[in-house]
Amino acid sequence: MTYVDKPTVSNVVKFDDPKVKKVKKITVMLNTGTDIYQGACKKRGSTLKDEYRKVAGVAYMDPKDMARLAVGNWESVKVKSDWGEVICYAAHSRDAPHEGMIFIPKGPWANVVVSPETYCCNDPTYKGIEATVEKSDKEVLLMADLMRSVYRKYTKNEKNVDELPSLGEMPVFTKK
Amino acid sequence: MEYILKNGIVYDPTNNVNGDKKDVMIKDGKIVDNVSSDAKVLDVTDKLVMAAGVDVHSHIAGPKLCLGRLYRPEDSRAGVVAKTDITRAETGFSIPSCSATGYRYSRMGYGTVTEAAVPPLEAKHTHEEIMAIPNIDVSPLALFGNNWFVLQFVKENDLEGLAAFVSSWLKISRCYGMKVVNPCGSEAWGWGQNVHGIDDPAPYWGVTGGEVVRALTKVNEMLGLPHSMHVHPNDLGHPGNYPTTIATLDVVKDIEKNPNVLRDQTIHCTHLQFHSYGGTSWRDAKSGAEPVADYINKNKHVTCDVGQVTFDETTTMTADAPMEYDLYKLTGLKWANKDIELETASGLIPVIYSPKSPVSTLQWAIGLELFLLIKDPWQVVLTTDSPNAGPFIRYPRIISWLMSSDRRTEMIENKEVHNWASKRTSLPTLDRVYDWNDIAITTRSAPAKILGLEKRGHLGIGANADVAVYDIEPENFDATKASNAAVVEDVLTRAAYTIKDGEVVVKDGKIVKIVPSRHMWTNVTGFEQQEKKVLEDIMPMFNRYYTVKFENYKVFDHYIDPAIEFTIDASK
Amino acid sequence: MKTITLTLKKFSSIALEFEELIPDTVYNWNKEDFENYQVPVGNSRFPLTNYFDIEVEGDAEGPEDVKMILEGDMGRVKYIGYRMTDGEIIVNGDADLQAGAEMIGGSLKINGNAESYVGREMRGGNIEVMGNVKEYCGTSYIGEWRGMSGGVIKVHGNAGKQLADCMSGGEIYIGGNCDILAGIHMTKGYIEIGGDVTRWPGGQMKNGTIVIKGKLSYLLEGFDPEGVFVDPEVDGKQLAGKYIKYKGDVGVNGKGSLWLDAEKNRNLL
Amino acid sequence: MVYEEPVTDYDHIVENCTCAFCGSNCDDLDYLVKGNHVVAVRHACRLGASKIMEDEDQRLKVPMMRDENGELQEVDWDTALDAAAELIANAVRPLFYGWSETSIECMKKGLELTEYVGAVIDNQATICHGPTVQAVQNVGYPLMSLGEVKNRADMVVYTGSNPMNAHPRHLARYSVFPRGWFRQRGRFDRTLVTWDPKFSDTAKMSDIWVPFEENGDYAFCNAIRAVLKGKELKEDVISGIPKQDIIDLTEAMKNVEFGALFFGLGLTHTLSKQRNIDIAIGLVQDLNAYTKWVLLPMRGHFNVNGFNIFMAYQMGFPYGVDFCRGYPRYMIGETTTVDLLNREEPDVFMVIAADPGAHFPGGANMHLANIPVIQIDIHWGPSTELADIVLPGTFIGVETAGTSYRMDSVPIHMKSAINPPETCREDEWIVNELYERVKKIKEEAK
Repeated sequence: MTYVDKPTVSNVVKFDDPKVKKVKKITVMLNTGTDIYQGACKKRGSTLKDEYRKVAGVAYMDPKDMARLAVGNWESVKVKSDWGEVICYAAHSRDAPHEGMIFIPKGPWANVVVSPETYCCNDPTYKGIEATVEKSDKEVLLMADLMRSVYRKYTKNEKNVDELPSLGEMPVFTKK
Repeated sequence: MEYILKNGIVYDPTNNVNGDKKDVMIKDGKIVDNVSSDAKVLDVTDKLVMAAGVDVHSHIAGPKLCLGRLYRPEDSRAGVVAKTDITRAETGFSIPSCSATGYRYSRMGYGTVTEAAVPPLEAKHTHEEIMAIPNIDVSPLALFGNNWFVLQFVKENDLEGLAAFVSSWLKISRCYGMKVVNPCGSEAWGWGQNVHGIDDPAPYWGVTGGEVVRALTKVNEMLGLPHSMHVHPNDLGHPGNYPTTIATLDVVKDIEKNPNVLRDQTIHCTHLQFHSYGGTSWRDAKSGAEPVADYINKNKHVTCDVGQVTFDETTTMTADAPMEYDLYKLTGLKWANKDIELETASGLIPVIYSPKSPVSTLQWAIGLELFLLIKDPWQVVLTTDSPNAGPFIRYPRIISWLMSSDRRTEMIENKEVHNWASKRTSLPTLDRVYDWNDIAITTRSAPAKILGLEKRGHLGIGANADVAVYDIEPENFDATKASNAAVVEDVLTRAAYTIKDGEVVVKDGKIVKIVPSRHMWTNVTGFEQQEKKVLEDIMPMFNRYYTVKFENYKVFDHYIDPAIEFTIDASK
Repeated sequence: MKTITLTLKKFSSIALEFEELIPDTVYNWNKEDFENYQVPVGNSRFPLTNYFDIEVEGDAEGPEDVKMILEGDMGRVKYIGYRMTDGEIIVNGDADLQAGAEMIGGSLKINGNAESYVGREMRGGNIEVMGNVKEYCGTSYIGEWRGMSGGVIKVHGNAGKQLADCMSGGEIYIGGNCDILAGIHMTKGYIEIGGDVTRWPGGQMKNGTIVIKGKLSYLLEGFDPEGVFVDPEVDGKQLAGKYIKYKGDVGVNGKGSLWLDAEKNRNLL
Repeated sequence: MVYEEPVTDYDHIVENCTCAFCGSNCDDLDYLVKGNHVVAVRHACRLGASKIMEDEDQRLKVPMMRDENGELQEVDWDTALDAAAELIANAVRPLFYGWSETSIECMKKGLELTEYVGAVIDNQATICHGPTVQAVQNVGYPLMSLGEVKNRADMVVYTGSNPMNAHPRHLARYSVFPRGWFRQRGRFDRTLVTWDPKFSDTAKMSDIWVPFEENGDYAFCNAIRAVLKGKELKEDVISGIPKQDIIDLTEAMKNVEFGALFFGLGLTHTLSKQRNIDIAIGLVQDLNAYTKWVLLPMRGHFNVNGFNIFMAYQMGFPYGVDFCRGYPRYMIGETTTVDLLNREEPDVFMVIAADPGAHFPGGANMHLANIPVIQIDIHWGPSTELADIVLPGTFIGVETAGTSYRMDSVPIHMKSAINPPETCREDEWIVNELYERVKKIKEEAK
């Protein structure tokens, strides 16, 4: 049972606004945290599915920033920080305006770009991270593929993990 | 398992045994007068033998203890002990972890402890902690003094309804008896206020503390609960509060005791030391122990425990939340507070009782005055209101003070304590000392009787085989000597044997066996019709204003395993 | 004089705990004692010789005669100098968490960087760190409102966040820069920061002194200016130059003093 | 979204079940059960309903272990448990993380195992409200049960928290909308305030929105405290808020009858972390000199607070407790999970009822790729992709009964409504089984 294909987002990005200057890359402050779509999908246990990448592998952006990058809803962007880079969907933020700020719901995609530094306070730095966003033509990975690509726990010897066949949207294991 | 404790010097005041050399025999967890030849002999020749200790008032399990542990890691760190093959790790000084609580009471020779404040909404939490405490049986008291239903019944003067409510709420919370804390004051704290004295009504309800205490005491006797009304009066810790204390005790004077109960009193006033202050402010504060002791000496319907200050860094915690905020304003130390919907409030703050401080010393001296001025030891029980005036592990030290007026004089004269002890109290003039028999009364026999526990606090035939043996020879030892005070403290801190229900749990001051603590609760029968009606009446209010469902409110059986049920027939 | 030299030969990613190896306990140990010693690592103990080459020279009557030299990367050796009362420890490399924690006397010198909790709850003695320290240098234990109460910590590099939380005595000198909330909840003692400070020094401080010789980026509202002083004497120390003095944190009725170099912080004049 | 017809095809209803999602622990849920499946849930929010009506496709149903190619293979329980016990028994720095979505009864067994082997035990507080706990330990904790807010509060403040997304029924059931004894008109009797840099879904429905700037929390609270002490503010704008707005807000907060401050990860995760809470607590303590104020952290998982309570009463410390030396040790940044992973210390990692794969920074998770990971959970999730041994547990509050503690520390017995899948085992049983097997290995080695 599944509830949403993807979160409902408004679609008022004005690409032709003459005041908006087009750029290739913007610098933003990245925040992460929970939102209701991510929470519902994660706790239902649908993390392998397409739905999860649509609710957690998404950067909610200010529409002006999207216009500057010429990126529309559900197009791919590359988010990069000191800690790594990840391909996410771009989507119009419900909480806009907040130019210069993006929000990625907590999940494996956000984890790639947040900082593990706790400053001796046990809690890593999930908010207020400097990052850049640029348009990308790569596809957002499904959860299992992302985990394989990032951590390479069982593919240490593979040369090009990203070329392996997708692990798909269902559990992969050998039955007895 | 059978045991025979051979040739001990036995103090058993309930049965008028006063330092006689005799054997104590144990079979199937009970004291018996005869054992078979298979009985294991424990040679305790000339050693001090008493029933296991009974604590009438302590804070050992439940939400505010846990809040204390949660927010005082520096206190937890102060009592860290590594695990052994038998025991689990211990932590905590003033608020020990659950296992440490059980071990430490057990090592002192205690077998029964009253947890003095249970908010029914969080009673499951209290019982969970009791499950985690080993080696002592626990009698929890539920809080009623600021409960909205109680205030409503009192307002409507519906004693019948109130009795049915109490009876069903004891079943729901699985508690042993009733406790009242700063009646109407903790409700006023819901608005950041307090009440002053017993005639100051709670905001909105228009009911006074005096009315609440009177109504609940009547109900207590109507139902014939084993323990009496257990009250923490209004105005705790305020200079000049002793008239409120006396007024609280006097407001129930004419209420007749239920004839079926073991106890003599109708009201037990807890941590009396905190309620016996004269003066008008901390500037001119002085002891109010004399008038209070005088009242108790003249009135047999009253018992008390002291709440003796021990000069430690401890944690105060009480359902008297406004008092804790006052204390926060005085000291500025970290303040915690926990208000419970429709039921009560509570507050916590770390406190340092220093012998250099005039106020701490005054409190210390007032406590000792009460011990020494109240003539009948059956009316006054040793407590520290643990951890409020000091941690319970200090009981042996208090005993050493009670047994030696020389030691007390030494402390005052050597300036170990502030001179308020002599300037503001009568302590230096009191040369009374407790003997071992008095100690047995104030730490075992009296608390057991006050709680209405027939089978505890004594060594008569049929009593629970809860026994403590201490490595001291009363006949060859002078406890009145100041220089022996440290020995008394040391020896009583580590029992030679603690026996719980016929099993040796402590030997030579070390835990040798872990047994689960039992949850003691009172089941009132013969009141079912009234209870059913009351529940129907209050259910709309319950459903609307609580935030949990009634079905999920009660304490289920598996939270009180193992339990001791005290069945009371209220129709008698 | 006894010189004990421990030279790291195998790095363990699971930290070694060194609180038993302080001058107070080892002053009468000979080489064999060290070779027989098992050092706590995780939930086990392993021979010290697995990790160190050991040299012992000379004799000592007490801890005051001991000089311990730890050679190599001590980045996974915790509790160096923990609760030591006397003697000397020199770390020729980085030190891990809790170096000099609860130290009572003696001296600890780290010729490298140190992790968090350097000199936690220190009561006396001297700690000198040639490199940087991370968070919570000279702090209290969590929940404890009485922090470092004596001794001197000197850091030549930078300090991390929340330097000297709840400090209640002693002196701390930071040569480099310092991150947020230095001296938070401080009640007594002296902190001197040679470099720049990011934000909010002295948050909720009740008393004590903080001197900042570099640029402060963000001052809290809880600090009231009390004037500009030239070559002021602060806690018995003569400062050179012009300083702006603040009192705070008023949010907690604090009477602490915060001194900012006037030249570097002209925007506040 | 399409309209769905109400479910009418069910066998029976189980009433007053407790939601196993967030820290609100709503205990008024009715499960509609048909053939040992919950086919519909009444009263739950979207989050609660979605968890209870779980995704069967990804349910972990059988024990699994990685083979030499790194592929998961189904094994029998004995094989999986023995292998896991072997790993734990031989570990030098084992770390047992999670616990916030299981019962207190299971934690009891977990703690016994931890103490026995000398491991570190920690829960999700370490990445969410750990800083709150630290702040509480520094300055105090004036809190209340949620009914106090419902019955008395006339001002409710949410900061760094977006309950409309994370605790959807919080406003409706406890704080803002319900009619309370002294607030009979419900929402109309209360002022709802949100302090948040974002115009969040909660801010959108508030009477007052205070959009202080990102990382401005500490200075903002500091300014309010200074105003309370009668100080004139120097700057015209503090943390992005005009001076006069701060003065007006302070005045309003002083003049309510009962105020409640709820705060979330927006405070714990920004620049000054625990100090944001520290000063917010100080502010609430100050306000009590004028009127009644209380506060409460918005806890995330239904038993995340339960673990902290459980550890506090069992061992005196709330989370991140290290038993490697035989006694409990609690040292922030030293005995806490993410720090240990960053330092690459743990050599065996057991995760139970938690999902570090989804919630830890990649930099910390990277170490999980180097060491054996044992997972006990009910769903296949990101952590399964890093797990070497997978042990399928049961669903507390739906399939297995157990105790939990609400965000305000009210204990709730969560009942079970249906039977767990036959091939799964209760968490408590699994952990106890590991304990027994580890004990056997260790005793034999002696």
